Order: sequence, then structure tokens, then C-alpha cells
Amino acid sequence: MLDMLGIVLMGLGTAFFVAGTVGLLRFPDVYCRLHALTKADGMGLALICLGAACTADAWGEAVRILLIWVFVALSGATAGHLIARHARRAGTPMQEGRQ
Amino acid sequence: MTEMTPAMIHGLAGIAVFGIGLMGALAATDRLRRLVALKLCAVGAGFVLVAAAWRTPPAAPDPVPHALVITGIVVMISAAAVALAIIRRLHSLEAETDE
Amino acid sequence: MSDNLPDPMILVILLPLFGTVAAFVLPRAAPVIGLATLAAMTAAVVALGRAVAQAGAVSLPLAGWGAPLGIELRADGLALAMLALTALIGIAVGFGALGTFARARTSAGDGGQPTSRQRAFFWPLCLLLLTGMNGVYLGADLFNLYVMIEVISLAAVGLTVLGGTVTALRAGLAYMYASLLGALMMLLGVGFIYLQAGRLDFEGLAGVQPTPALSAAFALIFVGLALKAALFPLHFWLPDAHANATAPASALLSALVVKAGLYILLRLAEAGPFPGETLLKLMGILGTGAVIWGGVQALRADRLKLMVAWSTVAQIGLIFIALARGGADGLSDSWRAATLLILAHALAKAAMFLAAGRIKEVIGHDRIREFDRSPVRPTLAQFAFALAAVSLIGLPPSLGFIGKWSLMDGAMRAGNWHWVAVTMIATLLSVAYFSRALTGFLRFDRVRAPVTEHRGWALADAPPFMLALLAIGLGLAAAPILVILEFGQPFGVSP
Amino acid sequence: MTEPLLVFDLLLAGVVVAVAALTLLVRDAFAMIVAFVVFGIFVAIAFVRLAAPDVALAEAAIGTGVTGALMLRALAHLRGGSLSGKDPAPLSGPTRATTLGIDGTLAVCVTVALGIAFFGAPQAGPGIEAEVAAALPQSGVAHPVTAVLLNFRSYDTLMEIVVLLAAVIVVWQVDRGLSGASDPLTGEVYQGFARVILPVAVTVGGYLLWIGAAAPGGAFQAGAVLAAVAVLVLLSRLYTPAAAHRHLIRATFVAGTVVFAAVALGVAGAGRTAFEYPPGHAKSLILLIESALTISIAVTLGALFHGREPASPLRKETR
Repeated sequence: MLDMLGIVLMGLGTAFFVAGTVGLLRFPDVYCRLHALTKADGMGLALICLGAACTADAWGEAVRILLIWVFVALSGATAGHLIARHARRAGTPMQEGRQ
Repeated sequence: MTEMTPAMIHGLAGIAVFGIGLMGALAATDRLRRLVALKLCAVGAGFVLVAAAWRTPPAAPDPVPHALVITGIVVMISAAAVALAIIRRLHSLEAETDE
Repeated sequence: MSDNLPDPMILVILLPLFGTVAAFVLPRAAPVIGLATLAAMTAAVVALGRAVAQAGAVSLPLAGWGAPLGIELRADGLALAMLALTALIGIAVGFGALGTFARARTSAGDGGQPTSRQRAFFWPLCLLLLTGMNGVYLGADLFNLYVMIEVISLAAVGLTVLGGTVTALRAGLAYMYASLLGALMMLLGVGFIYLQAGRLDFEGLAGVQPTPALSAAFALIFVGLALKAALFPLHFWLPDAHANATAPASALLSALVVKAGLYILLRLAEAGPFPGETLLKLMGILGTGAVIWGGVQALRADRLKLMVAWSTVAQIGLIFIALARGGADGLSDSWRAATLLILAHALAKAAMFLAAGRIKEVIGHDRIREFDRSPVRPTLAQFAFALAAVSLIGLPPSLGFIGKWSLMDGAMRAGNWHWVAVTMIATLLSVAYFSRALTGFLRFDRVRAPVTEHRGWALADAPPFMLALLAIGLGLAAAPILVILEFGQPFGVSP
Repeated sequence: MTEPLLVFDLLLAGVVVAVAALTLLVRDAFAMIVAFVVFGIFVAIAFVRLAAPDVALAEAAIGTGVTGALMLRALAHLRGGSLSGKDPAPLSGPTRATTLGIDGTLAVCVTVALGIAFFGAPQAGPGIEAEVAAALPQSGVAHPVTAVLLNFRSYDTLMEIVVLLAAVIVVWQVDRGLSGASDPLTGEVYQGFARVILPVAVTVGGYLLWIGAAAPGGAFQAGAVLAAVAVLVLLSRLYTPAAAHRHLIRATFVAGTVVFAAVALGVAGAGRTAFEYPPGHAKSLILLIESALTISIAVTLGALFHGREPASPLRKETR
């Protein structure tokens, strides 16, 4: 039962990753792409970690997987912020019509 | 006929990476790129050693080449750091003489 | 040997390492630490020499495991001769460096480092270089040798760029890249050997059957080491690097560092099915190219240090010809000729670079054409240079003569007269290029101002002079040197 | 061997080779470094597939992470303090087609020859894992790679740390920071991130060091993680290297080498050779050496990132 749940969660997470990748490829400027990447990947990773934790054999393993999620989320958010900040300071233009 | 094993596949990939690095080391005109090319050579050599350590599961791999590759990685970063320091210093001096 | 002292073999390697650390942590005391370390290291070499003289080849299984699991150190006559050479050159260059870095010279406006900084960094790098060299001589494990040549190459690059000028840095970076590529080729070769043989100690290589993987490994290692030893046409990095370094650094680079690659090739030839006759022939051909190209470039060089650097290229070529001279007999006898040439070249070239440094320091430039216009005469340095040139040209009774004679004698006996002809050409070329400098030293008629004999002799004049005297005098002691080389019978019993 | 995994291997190997080629083909130097980091991550995955988790950790942390940081740092210097912008003009003109052709032919020939030689070599061939397994109980640690690094081939490992020491000596000698580029700008979010992550990273580093005795991990991986801490601290300006700390920093660089070499010599005697730990003390001595190594590695890598030796701002360098 728990295994099934895990697989479903992981499948959902993969869908988010696909969406994020499409956004990365299709969106017009740095800021939009960052938005797609951080949002979708954050959610996707959360779901995949949750799914993997469901299929884990022991409690310790599940805790470790969740820790991975916490750290990746933290560093992903910071990295996204740094890239956006840097792009802004370097004067990377935004796409017309967006603020 | 030799069997297709992960060691064979990744070993051949490693040799290809070494070849790409060799090409870059010979042909690159830019100092930084030549360093990256040499690093590729190092990774290629590492692949061959790790492939030499591989044993068909469930047998555990030979740990000796693993230790050698770790040593090689540390040696390579030392060399890279020295090369980068010289590149930086040269850049400063050349910028001064240009002015 | 007392039971409480560690084996001299490991001391020979670790003493200069401790010296490096001490000289780096206490930069002000670096010269004192450096000289003390050199003295201690020499004592360890002497102790090791006593052991080797008694027991022949000795080995030390580090960590107590023994090959193939652990790493062994091994010393025989050949290793001992190289260790003694290194200690000798280390001491001479050390004293030379005392003089070179003593004066607070104002460096030119090309980014040169202040002398005090050069002195503070020279000693750790020099001792580190000796650590690596000694490790190479005693190493008997291929991967360990790879790590050792990396220790050497980082220290050598550091010494190359010690002057801090743009030209030195450019030459240093080119050297770094060439040396790194050579080392990585060797690393890949080591990978192939492990793939085939499953072990990396020299003893384990002896019984391995030749296969394509092993050939690939030896080809990679040969090219990598030839790049490090600057065998023509892989010498492109050497002239700039050696000509633009400060004098003591050049002396170390030219006398010792290029020999590391040669020495490993010798050891490989001793251990395994390497090199085949074809490879020997190739070595001879490339050596011939080096002799001619290096000679011609030395003739064309406008600066003294550049000329000396090009002469290194030619002399390395000659050493490879010495390896190739036996043809089908392999290295069973040729290694002696090659070793004699290595020793002779190291002594003479260290003397020559130190002397060239002194000449440049006193006259203020090292343009060969204008030597005869200088009113100042650094007599002793010029004399040392001339003596070193005598040994490199190979006039009797110098050590260079013994080496060249041994080369030609073996070539004649093997019926390979073409190598004799090449050696003759090498000799003629070296006479030609060295006489360019020597005539400049001797002519006084073009000086406009009154000639000042010299500005008094300095301590820095002594090391090149001593080394040059040794390069000549050891020719008379060739027989004892050959006896030392035979300790432990490298390459088996002589035919 | 199951089929799907083989397909995965083929795909992974293809991606590794493709990204390697991409690394050298992209024009922009920044993109090149990014591609290189991506390449490193794929290589680490391939190493995991080859049952070499220790190597994968080292490659990801040191070979890719720290190396990438060093390269970005150098690039920022070359571009005048910022990562974006134009590169300085190439040193020589564009490579001529003939040179490129000769180099390419040479590289392809070498690669093909090596590939054939590799194909003919024994697979899963001879090794010394049996000897390692037999000697493991006496080595003092349970993890074979750590046993090789710190017991069987400890001499190599000492020399490896010496190479790292050599690097920092040369870097300090070369880099006099005449026109030092300013650090990349970081903001409050980054500062906050650094504060949160620092204690965690230190814990992870300590854990990696400790676990190395029994499982993948050890001094080098731990050192790399702690080096990341050092880089964080330097970038967030939590610590600015001061001239007064020079001697302490130098002492930290050499600590690993000194402890290792001193233990190696100290244990010799009474029938034992150098590096041969007395029975019963192997584990504690290895832990002692590894701790010193970890600290030295972390500080050294951090210093390599920082570049020049900290100098007092008052005393101007005389050129």
C-alpha cells in the first residue's frame, strides 16, 4: 500500500520536473525561467522525496531522504535568488510587458 | 566476444573523454579552456581505473583503484589551483602593461 | 643499523619534507633550515650508501605490507648514485642561492618579485623538489611514481615562476600544462597496466605477458615521460622555462627535474617488457633530432641562459641516443652510458646555470654578442662556465668525456656506427655554440673603458666553480662510480 | 545483468561523452564552466553505477564542486570582478584549420587505439582485492578504500597531501594580489542561508570523517565539505583573512603533513617499518591522522579559493 503511494507520488513529482524543464526551455527571459525552474523543481523534488520516503525500509532512511529535501530546497531557493539578483545587477533585460 | 558490462561501457566512455580532453589540450588557444581540457583527461584516466576495479556483482569491486582515483582527484585540483593562480596573475600583469 | 632510528631510505624522503614544512612556517629562518636539512639529508644518503654497499639492493616495505598490497621502496647502486648527485647539487645550489637572494635588488618594472619574497619561497620549493626527486629514485610502484612526479612538477613550476616576471609566468604556465599532460598520460598508462596486470609494483610487471593493453600502457607512459624529459619534439616548453627562471631555480630544473622522467624510463626498462627494439630505434631517431635541433637553436640563441637551455635539449637527446645505442641488446649495458651522461650533464649544467646567473648579475645583461664589450670581468664565474663547457663538450678527462666514450664504445661494439656519427655531430655542435660565449669572455680588444678585472669574489662564485671542478674531476673517478652503479646489479648481471 | 540497467548505462555514458564535448565547444567561458560542472555531476553518477561511491563523492565534492568554484573565481578575476561580460581577447589568433585538423586526427587516432586496447583487456580482471580483504581485519578500519588510503598505501596519501601543500605554497607565491578583483556580491538572503547551513555542513563534514572508517567517506570528502564551509564563510564575509592570522593559517596548512609524517616515523622501530601502525593502535592513529588531514584539506582548499596570502592593507607591496 505504502509502496503504491510512493510510486504515485514519485510519478507526480516527475510530472512537475517535466513542467519545469519545459518552462526552462520555453520561457522568454532569465526571470521567468528561474521562476519555472525553482517552483516546479521545488514541488517535484518534494513529491519525489516524499514518495521515496514512503518506499524506504527503515525510519532512519526516510528521515535522511527528507533531510535531503530540506537542504536542496534551501540551497535551491538561495541559488535562485542569487542568480536573479546577479542578472538584475548585470542589467539583464526583462521581456516586454512583464513587471 | 566480450560481454557488455557497465565497466566496458563506462571505460570506453572514459577513453572517449580522455580523447576529447587531449584534443582540447592540443588545440585550445584560451588558457582556461586548456585547463578544463586537461581536467577532462584526468577524469578519463579515472574512468579507466574505476572500470579496472569493477567486478561482476555480487562481488565487491577492488578498492585499490578507487583509492588511486581519489588521490588523482586531489592531485588534479592542486595542479588546477596553481594553473589558475598563474592565469590570474598573468592577466593582472598583462592588463597593467596594456594600459 | 640501530633499531631505534627509522630506515635511512624513508628519512631521505621525509627529511626534506620536514624541511619544507619548517621553511614554509618560518620564512625568516628558511636559509638556515634549508642548509641544515640538506646536511641531514646528506647524512641519510651516506647511511643508505653504507647499507647498499654491504647488502646490494635493499628494499623497505612501507607500512609493513609489502608489494603488491603496500608500497615498497627500493635502493640499489643506480638509485644511490642519483641520490648522491641530488644531495650534491642541492647543497651547491643552496649555497648559490644564499648569494643570489642576499642582495636586496630592485627588480625591473615588469612585475618581478622582491628578493626577500623570492628567498622566502625558494627554500620550501627547493626542499619539496628534493623530496620528490628522492621519492622517484627510491620508488618501486608506478602510481607512487605518478604522485611523486606531480610533487616535482608543482615545485618545479613554483621555481620557474619565482622571478614573477611576465615572461617567467608565461613560460611557467606552458611548462605546467605540458607537465600536467605528461603526468595524465602516465596516469592513464597506469590505469591500463592495472587493467592488465592487477598490480603496480615493478616486480609484478616482470612476469606480465605483452598484450595490446600493455603496449598501450607503455606507449602512454613513454610519451608522458618523454614530455616531462623534454625529448624532441616534445621539448617546446623547456627553453623558455629554463631560460627565464632565476639562476638557482634554472640549475635545479635543468640538472635534476628533467632527469626524473629519464630515471623512471630506465627503471621501467629494468622491470618489464619495455622498451622493444622499435621503440629504442625511435628513441635514437628522436634523440638525433634533439641533438641537431637543440644544437642549431643554441647556435642562434642571443642570450646566454637561452643558449644553455637549448643545450639541455641537445644533451637530453644524447642521453636517449645512449639508451638506443645497443640496438638488439636492449639496455643491458646501455644504461651505464646513459647514467654516466645523466650524472655528467647534471653537474655541468647546474654549474653552468649558476655561473651564467653570476655573469648576468655582474655584467648586468647576458647578451652573448656584447660580452666582449663589458669592462667588468666576473672571472671565476666565466672560468667555471668554461670548465662546465669542457665537460659538456666531452673533452678528456671530464665526466662528460667518460659518458660519451662509453656511449660510442658500446655503439661501435654493437656495430651501430650511425650513433657514433651522431655523437660526433653533437660534439661539434656543442663546441660551436659554447665557443660563441667563450670567445666573448676572452676578447678584451673591443672594450672602450678600462677593463676592471673583477669586483672581488663572492661566496656565490664558489658553488658553480666546485660543481664544474667535479664535472671535470669525477671523470678521473669513473671506475669507482661504475662500481657504485653496480651495487645490487640493476639490469641483472653485466654480460 | 538486467537489460534496462544496461540501457541506462549506455545513455549515461553517451551523456557523459556529449557533455564533455560540449564543455570544450561552447564559446562563452562561463558556459564552459557550467557545462564542466554538469559534466562532473554525470561522472559522479557513472562512478556510483560502477560501485565506486567514494570516488563519486570525491569527484563531486573536490573534482567538480571545489574545482568549479576555483574556476569561477578565476573567471571573475579575468572579467574584472564580475562573471558576466566579455572575455579578454584570445592570446593568439583563431586556430588555423590545418592545425585543428592535425590535432584532431592525432586525438582521434590515439582514442581509437586506446579504445581497441581497452576492448581487448581482461574484464573484471586481476586485482588485489583478495589481499585487501585478507589484510582488512588488521588494518584498523572496516572500509576497504579507507584501509587502502590510510594503511596499505598510506605513503601515497601522505604524498598526496604534500601535493596539496605544494599547491598552496605556489599559489601564495604567485598570487600577490596587486589588482585583486572584488569578491562577487552576495545579499542578505545569502547571508541568512550561510548562517543556517554552516552548522549543518560542519556536522556533515564531521560525520563523513567519522563514517569513513566503516563506509564510504573519509578525510578527503569531509575536507571538501568543510572547504565548502570555508568558501561560504569567505563569500559571506563572516571571516575576512587578516594579516595577523598568517602564521596560524600556515600552521594549519602543514598540520596534516606534519602529523601524518610524524606518525609514520614515530611508529617505526622495534621491528616495524615506517607507516606500520603498532597492533591495537591502528584505529586511533588513523583517526588522528584523518582529523589532521581533514582540517588541513579544508583550510587549504579554502585558501586556494581565496587566492593571495592575507596581507596587511597598510603595507603596500613594493614592486
